[in-house]
Amino acid sequence: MSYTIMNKEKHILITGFGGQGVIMAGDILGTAATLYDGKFATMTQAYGPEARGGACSAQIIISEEEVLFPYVKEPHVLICLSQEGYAKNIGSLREGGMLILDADLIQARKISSDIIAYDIPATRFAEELGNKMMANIVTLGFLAAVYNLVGAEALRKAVQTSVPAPTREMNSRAFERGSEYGKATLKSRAKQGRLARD
Amino acid sequence: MSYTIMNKEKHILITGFGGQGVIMAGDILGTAATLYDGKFATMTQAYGPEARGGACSAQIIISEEEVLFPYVKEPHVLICLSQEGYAKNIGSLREGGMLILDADLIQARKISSDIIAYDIPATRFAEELGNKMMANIVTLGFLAAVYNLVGAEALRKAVQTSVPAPTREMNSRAFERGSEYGKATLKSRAKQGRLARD
Amino acid sequence: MADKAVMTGTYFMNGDYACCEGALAAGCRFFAGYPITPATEIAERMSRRLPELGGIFIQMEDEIASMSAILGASWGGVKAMTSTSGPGFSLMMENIGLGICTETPCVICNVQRAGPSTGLPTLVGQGDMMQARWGSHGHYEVIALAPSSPQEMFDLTIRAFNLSEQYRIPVMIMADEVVGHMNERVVIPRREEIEIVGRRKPKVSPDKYLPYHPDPDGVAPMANCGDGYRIHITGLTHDERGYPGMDEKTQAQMVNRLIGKIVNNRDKIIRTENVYLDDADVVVVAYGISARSARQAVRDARARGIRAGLIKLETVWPFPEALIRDVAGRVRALIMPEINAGQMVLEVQRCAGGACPVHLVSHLGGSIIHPATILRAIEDSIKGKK
Amino acid sequence: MADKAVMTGTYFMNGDYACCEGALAAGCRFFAGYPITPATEIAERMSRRLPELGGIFIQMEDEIASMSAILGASWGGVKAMTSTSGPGFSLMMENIGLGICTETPCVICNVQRAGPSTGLPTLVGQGDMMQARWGSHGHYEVIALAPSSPQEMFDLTIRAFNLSEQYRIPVMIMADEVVGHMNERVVIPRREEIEIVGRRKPKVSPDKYLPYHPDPDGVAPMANCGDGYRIHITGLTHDERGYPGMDEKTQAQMVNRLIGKIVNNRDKIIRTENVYLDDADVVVVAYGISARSARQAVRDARARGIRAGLIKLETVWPFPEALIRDVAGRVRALIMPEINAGQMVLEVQRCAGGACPVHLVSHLGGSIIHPATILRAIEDSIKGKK
Amino acid sequence: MKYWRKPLDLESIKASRGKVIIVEDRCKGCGFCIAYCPRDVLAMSQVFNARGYHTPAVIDESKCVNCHFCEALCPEFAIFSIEATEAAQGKTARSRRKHK
Amino acid sequence: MKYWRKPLDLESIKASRGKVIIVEDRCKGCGFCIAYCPRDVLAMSQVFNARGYHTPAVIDESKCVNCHFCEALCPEFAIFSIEATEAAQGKTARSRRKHK
Amino acid sequence: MEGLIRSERLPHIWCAGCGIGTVFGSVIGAIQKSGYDLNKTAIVSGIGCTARMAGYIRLDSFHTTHGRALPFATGLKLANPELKVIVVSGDGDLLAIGGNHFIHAARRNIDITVICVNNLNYGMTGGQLAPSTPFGAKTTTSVTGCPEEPFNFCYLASACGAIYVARWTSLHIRRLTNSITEAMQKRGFGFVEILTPCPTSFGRRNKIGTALETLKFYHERSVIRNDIDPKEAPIDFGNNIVVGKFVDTERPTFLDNYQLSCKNLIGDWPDFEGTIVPENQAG
Amino acid sequence: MEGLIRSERLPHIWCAGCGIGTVFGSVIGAIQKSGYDLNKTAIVSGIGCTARMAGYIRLDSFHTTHGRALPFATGLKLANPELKVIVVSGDGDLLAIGGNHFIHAARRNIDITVICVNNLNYGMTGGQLAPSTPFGAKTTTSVTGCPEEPFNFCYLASACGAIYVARWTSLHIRRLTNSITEAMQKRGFGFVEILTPCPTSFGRRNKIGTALETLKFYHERSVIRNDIDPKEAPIDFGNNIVVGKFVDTERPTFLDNYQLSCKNLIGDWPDFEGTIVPENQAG
Ligand SMILES: Cc1ncc(C[n+]2csc(CCOP(=O)(O)OP(=O)(O)O)c2C)c(N)n1
Ligand SMILES: Cc1ncc(C[n+]2csc(CCOP(=O)(O)OP(=O)(O)O)c2C)c(N)n1
Ligand code: SF4
Ligand code: SF4
Ligand code: SF4
Ligand code: SF4
Ligand code: SF4
Ligand code: SF4
Ligand SMILES: [Mg+2]
Ligand SMILES: [Mg+2]
Repeated sequence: MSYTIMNKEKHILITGFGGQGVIMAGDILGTAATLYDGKFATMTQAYGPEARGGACSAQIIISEEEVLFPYVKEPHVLICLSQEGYAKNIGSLREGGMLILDADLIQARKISSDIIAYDIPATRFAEELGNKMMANIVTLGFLAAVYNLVGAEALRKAVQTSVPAPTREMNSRAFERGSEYGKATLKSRAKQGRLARD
Repeated sequence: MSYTIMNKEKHILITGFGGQGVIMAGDILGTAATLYDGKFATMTQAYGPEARGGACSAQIIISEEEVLFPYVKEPHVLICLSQEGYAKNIGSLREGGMLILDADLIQARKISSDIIAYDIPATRFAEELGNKMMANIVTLGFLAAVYNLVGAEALRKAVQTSVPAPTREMNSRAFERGSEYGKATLKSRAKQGRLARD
Repeated sequence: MADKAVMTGTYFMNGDYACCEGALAAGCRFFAGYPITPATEIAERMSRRLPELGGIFIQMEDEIASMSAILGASWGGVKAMTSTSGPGFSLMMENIGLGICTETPCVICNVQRAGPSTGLPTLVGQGDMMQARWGSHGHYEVIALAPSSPQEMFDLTIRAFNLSEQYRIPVMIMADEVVGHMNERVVIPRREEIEIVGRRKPKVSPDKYLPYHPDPDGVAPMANCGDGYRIHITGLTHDERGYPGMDEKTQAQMVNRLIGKIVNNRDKIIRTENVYLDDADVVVVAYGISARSARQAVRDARARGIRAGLIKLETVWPFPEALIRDVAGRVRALIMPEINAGQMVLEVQRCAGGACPVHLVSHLGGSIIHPATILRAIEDSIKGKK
Repeated sequence: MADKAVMTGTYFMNGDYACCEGALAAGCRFFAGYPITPATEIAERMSRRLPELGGIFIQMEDEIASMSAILGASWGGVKAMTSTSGPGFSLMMENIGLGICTETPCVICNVQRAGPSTGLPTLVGQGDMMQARWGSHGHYEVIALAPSSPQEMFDLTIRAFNLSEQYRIPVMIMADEVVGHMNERVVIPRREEIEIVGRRKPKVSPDKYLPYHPDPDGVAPMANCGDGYRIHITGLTHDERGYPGMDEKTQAQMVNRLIGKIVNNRDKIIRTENVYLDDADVVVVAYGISARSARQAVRDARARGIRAGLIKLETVWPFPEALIRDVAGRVRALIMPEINAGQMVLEVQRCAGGACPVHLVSHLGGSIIHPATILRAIEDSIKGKK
Repeated sequence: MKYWRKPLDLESIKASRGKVIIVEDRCKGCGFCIAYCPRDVLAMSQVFNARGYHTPAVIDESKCVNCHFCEALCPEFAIFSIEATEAAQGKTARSRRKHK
Repeated sequence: MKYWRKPLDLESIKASRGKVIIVEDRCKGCGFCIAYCPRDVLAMSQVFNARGYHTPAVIDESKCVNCHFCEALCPEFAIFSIEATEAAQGKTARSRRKHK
Repeated sequence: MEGLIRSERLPHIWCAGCGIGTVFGSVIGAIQKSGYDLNKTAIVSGIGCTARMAGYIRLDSFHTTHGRALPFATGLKLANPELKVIVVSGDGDLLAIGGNHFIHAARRNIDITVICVNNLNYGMTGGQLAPSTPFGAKTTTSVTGCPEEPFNFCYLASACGAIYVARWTSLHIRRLTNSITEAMQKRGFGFVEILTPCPTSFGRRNKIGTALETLKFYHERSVIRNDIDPKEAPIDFGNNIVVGKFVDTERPTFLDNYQLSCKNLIGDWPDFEGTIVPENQAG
Repeated sequence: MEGLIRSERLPHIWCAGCGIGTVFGSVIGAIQKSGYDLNKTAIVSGIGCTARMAGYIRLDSFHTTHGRALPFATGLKLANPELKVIVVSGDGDLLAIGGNHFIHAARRNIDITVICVNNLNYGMTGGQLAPSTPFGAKTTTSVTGCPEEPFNFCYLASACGAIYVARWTSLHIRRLTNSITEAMQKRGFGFVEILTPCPTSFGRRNKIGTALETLKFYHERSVIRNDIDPKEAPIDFGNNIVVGKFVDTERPTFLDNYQLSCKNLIGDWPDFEGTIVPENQAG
């Protein structure tokens, strides 16, 4: 299709299984952009009949202008929390796009060199912090560190207002853990140049 | 309405209460015409929400040709078994038409002289013969005697095939009772000329 | 009677009863229904007739259950029918959709009364014509027929069963109170004279069978439950195996086929009676009980020297688009009488595409349209009054 | 929040939730419903929000009961709503008819998924558009609105309540899965900025009150149950007193008024957004989620030098006949994208009356139409390819 | 035969004197009042009313104890009993329409 | 804690020796098999399968009495037990996919 | 009484000898006796001969769709709890097409008084079998005898949680009026069933005969058994027609509990402190 | 067992720890055990997580509309009485939207085996309250606790005339399989209810917790009480979860009686010869 994405739009696709908080991550991103960063955003979701464990995805578009067509076909950023989501969507990532994946859950193929690929053991970190379900927040923290999509502060706020009150503290730790790992990764990347996984 | 009834059609309207066998009378007339007299006939019914005792009517059209519009608006023959049916329909009877009513049930107004009016105590006769519900059959017997609409034999046959087997005998008597009364009426009319009731 | 199923002979019979006899002659051996005026007589007669033929009559707890039950019975391998009127028809809509989606042959006779809601339960209406087309959610095609006499109640019920087996679809008979309750001559032919379409059974073995793999005409052979094919049937979007496929591709394939099997066979499904079309200046398009008044009006118009014609729709859905388009280009006006505020006339207008004016003769329910009213519309349209 | 009913502020909220907030801001204090994807979130949020406002939430045993319950609640004097998707919408049809016939204000939000039957429960469709118009038996008119964003879910829900009170009719919000599940900016204004239409109460004493005697605009003032007016309300054909009248005259009066109060107030009910119509060569007519793709396509076309325009239907029923007729006479083509096999496009065709070609851009369900597909149709129509 | 006519609610019958009023045009001749009157006050007449039903007639009003049972049982609101006063005692039941 | 692990259908357990087969990719890590094995044959492993679930591992197959209870309870058809033959005894459970 | 009747609508549609008229009188009597504000008393019905009662009573009255009186009434009552809501329904209306609403409204204990005229068939449509039709009885859809066992409505009501359950025939006119009054005066789902003759649609197809004969038959076979488990009180025409007040109890209504839940006062579930049987028998 | 599974469709959609998978295994086991011709055995379901079972079993199987499994199955069975028909249904499917069909099918004694997975909520739509949700339990439509009392399904089934009624938890796996087999082997309306964990939609909102914790809880509180009146066997989580086989009886099926009626052999109604109580108490 010869159709081009509006100039000022950033397209993000987060994929995983139902229950991993994929939709929530999308929601938080959109909230951060809309409420705390003065941008326009849409978030649409795709899921199947399964309540848990089925493939699902959140598609987020962040823009300086009103977003009309809300689907993400060729994301700028692809975040994968499942093998299936990875396999199905890696081909759609646009040239020069960014891939973030949980390497404990995904065996990646050789990744083309014009892609910026990051890997973060988000689920493991989350499990260590007390709840596997916070892998999404870890990932957002990581994203905030490695990609300037919405301000880190906006994201932090959005996390705090989106998660249930009693879990704010825990989620905040998860976010920072991801963020730190992101910063560390950036540093080591700066030394090594781009990563091409095998 | 400037519409005229098809030349070869005879329109009959039977009115009464639900439960008096009005529809059945219409059915028998139509059966006689269709099956035993080689004519075309339609019978439509009108009734209200009441299972019993509500106004109801049977509209029969008998013709040499296919009948298209099945409603009877201006009958050639009006048979009334209830006051309400009489009051509502007497005005529609066409000039020169025939009125048959059960005078035990109906108080008739002055009847215009261009109408042939008959009165038969059908319900009383039927009651005497064992069942008030046979007033319809008595009336049909009467009709057969006073008006050459369908052959009396065809009507007799239709009565026999239409009533429940165990009641055939009884209904046959009712029919003949009506028929005799009709013949007798005709005879006395022949003497007296037309009847104008007061 | 020698043949208990086909009551060969001539009768003075009402339309509801004639519908039953048509169904039985067509091979219907299962009826599930719920009483409702003016369709009750169908259920009542079926309750007496089916036991004589070894068939099943069951009065269900409501119309939803009735509709579900005939779908089940059809998969059980038996030709099945239900009957109802407006309120019950509304309740059946969800499961009519299931029948369409799972391609289950069956017949629904809707004896229309005047609505909306409870309306005039004992009086005539033709207000459910668009509901027949659009009453269930989602997009699909339907087949609906409209009888205008007890004889047609007999004939079209047979045709309904045949079409339903031929195209694997619930077929609707859009009758009305007058046709249902009117007594008239009904001739039931001999069994040999009646064309019956049987179920198209699979010709392959169970391991090769794909329940929704169509023959060239778009219709798939159907294995009954108990035939050993171990089918899976679902109202979810499904592929040729009958398995759910939760994606737009499977959806497109399924819906395209459901629509295509009707649209592509339109010419075989649509039947109209065309009277005096050759030289007509004005054509009345009519269906059901209103077609009788229309025919009378056309005769009367001809008698008055007006070149009127008639298209009587026997099949109301799919709609005879091409015919109407063609005729619209040749006449001065099209006229449609309906006992509603204008339903099928919208289709006539659409298909006419502005080629000629289209006039509605409307009655809102309670009685049928007088031929004189239609005649007046014919006259007016010629005078260009309207 | 100071004002618990009107949650003034800016949110990143999905359409289902925005619909709830619209309802509450409009004064809805009763919700009866039954869960179904993708409308479940409406019921869920209502179950949390209504108790905060002293309102009632009840999950009924099915959609039929839900629809009946909101009718009862409305007569109880409370603004009431239900929500559902296709299968439940089908089940509601009989009692939507009762609501129309008894002129009961209430709101039904149908978040459309792809059908027919169970179809694709979690994926988008626009296949119930004609069902909204024709899904119940008998003839009547409806009001239906189609939101294309969470913000419109909020705004149009308020409008739906207002129209339902204004015209005493169940109003349908024809949303869809994408609009319902999509998160986007939603701005909830201050209470004073929201226009609310209240119930028109009788001004006469009970002995003079005729429940169905209309004001000049065709709508009758409505006494609630318990107000002392001792009303009788029935789905039977009824006269101005509300009493059954089993004859064609009462039927004509009632149905004419039911239809007339909508048709005669059409101009007040219908809202469309008309973009670039002045100089347009080709106009896209679109509604709901498809209108977003349409708007994008029109922008893209303009960018390529094509004089494209857009009619975005906010009100889908009654249909803007006059506007379409007018525009059809001025353009080279009309184009309609729909996530169905062509429903509203039939109305566009009918109203265009042959004045220009009308092209359908169809998707059968499961995802929304890409702007590029519409753009191509625009280009083709200008090239006269189609 | 007498047995089943024993009224079901005998206990509530007060021993006063009653006067019976029959609204003939409402009556559908079901005979409930006649059969269940504890005092055999009523009997079926031979007249038809306007709707073709035979209606009950008071055969011995002096026996009426104004128990209202006929009234409560009548499905048509066509029969009432009232306390008989000296004055009312003489009059015949109201509301009877003449038929031949 | 031990108490509630008592299997509900102890009576049907035959005292034979079993071999446990786990179809890892089907497993969703509910832990039923582990908790309700009457012989503590199984324990939760730390590996994730392709769908992100931890799966059970056989910790002491010699204790397995081939009672099939794990098999009957598994909602995923992911675990089976078979009669252990001399030959089979030595092998490890089949169907385990390698993950890092 | 006449003041509560829309007498401009008389004669009513019910047949000669139909028991509905008698029950209607009883309902009106009970409403008067109950002492509720008549402007706050509402009648809701579905469709059927019985359902037509709503059209003859001078109260706020709603004649809805077949089977749906209860959910409509539920909405009405919950929207305006000040109202006293009475549902009048035929056996088919209430328990054939409407059966699901019946069991759920009873379970929820919606504060509604339900009066069911059980005439053993569908009167309005001319006498088809109903879920009350006795095994073997003849109807227009069971000409050789009904092949289904009927429900015992009172048992069903009580199994679903009705707080007041009684059965009478239309001959038990004063007891019936008392029962309806009692049911109205309680808070919660009350159910009163009345066996009535339907001479037109049912009686004439069965040996039970005319209305008068039917009443006689009911009279002969009725036995009053108050307070027995309605399970033990089937309508056994071959033996006894057990009538009486079977259930008269209390429990919170839906609205009571809803209001608790609004205030977050429902309490915890599950209650881990509950008593369990000493010896664990599960095994 | 694997032969009866459409393994090309695995993995199934059920969540980790969901009890439906366990029950599915049990159903398959029972079908095998029952010895019926597999080509003449059919499964019918409505819509819901439980209803998806129909899609995984290699038999003639029908996944119909929400709530309508029973009427569909009724048509199927009556059209071809050779078939053994099993209905698998969730608590909402069977007894919320489908409640009316349930009570009527039981009353008619349609020869169908009904298996109800009771997971105390609507699993498929994400955990709303159901007619089985315990009073006070939290669901997405009762966040502060369910204000409705649940049905006792077994009591309802038995009150409506089911000839076989049993309840187990998904932990009673062998007893459950036996019960399903027994129910299948009987003629008439058999009902087996299974309490299962729904960790995703129900468990995580309530203290009952994960699937494993739920099973533990069920295990602790289950008591087996065969043959007691199911009225006395509510699921009382605060005390005992009574399980067992409650009803096992016989009566003619709808089809038996229908066939009698076809031959006009139903007999007369009413039976004027019946015994009436010596002393007429009606008065
Ligand atoms: C949806 C629907 N189905 C069927 C009908 C037809 N109908 C009207 S009343 C009735 C049954 C009446 O029986 P019952 O409820 O027992 O009341 P009765 O007339 O015996 O008092 C039926 C089937 C209808 N109005 N609506
Ligand atoms: C007519 C209709 N209404 C609602 C739905 C949505 N729906 C699908 S499954 C379901 C409930 C499932 O609950 P249950 O029957 O208990 O099955 P479970 O998923 O818990 O096994 C609902 C409400 C539907 N598919 N159709
Ligand atoms: S009031 Fe009526 S029932 Fe009582 S004694 Fe007088 S006439 Fe008889
Ligand atoms: S009870 Fe009423 S209707 Fe019956 S006979 Fe007596 S007065 Fe007439
Ligand atoms: S078969 Fe399974 S449950 Fe039984 S002992 Fe072996 S591992 Fe444990
Ligand atoms: S029971 Fe099955 S799914 Fe659960 S942990 Fe064991 S093998 Fe895995
Ligand atoms: S049909 Fe039966 S229930 Fe209806 S009014 Fe007549 S007697 Fe009464
Ligand atoms: S949502 Fe509940 S019932 Fe459905 S599959 Fe998941 S655990 Fe099972
Ligand atoms: Mg009844
Ligand atoms: Mg459930």
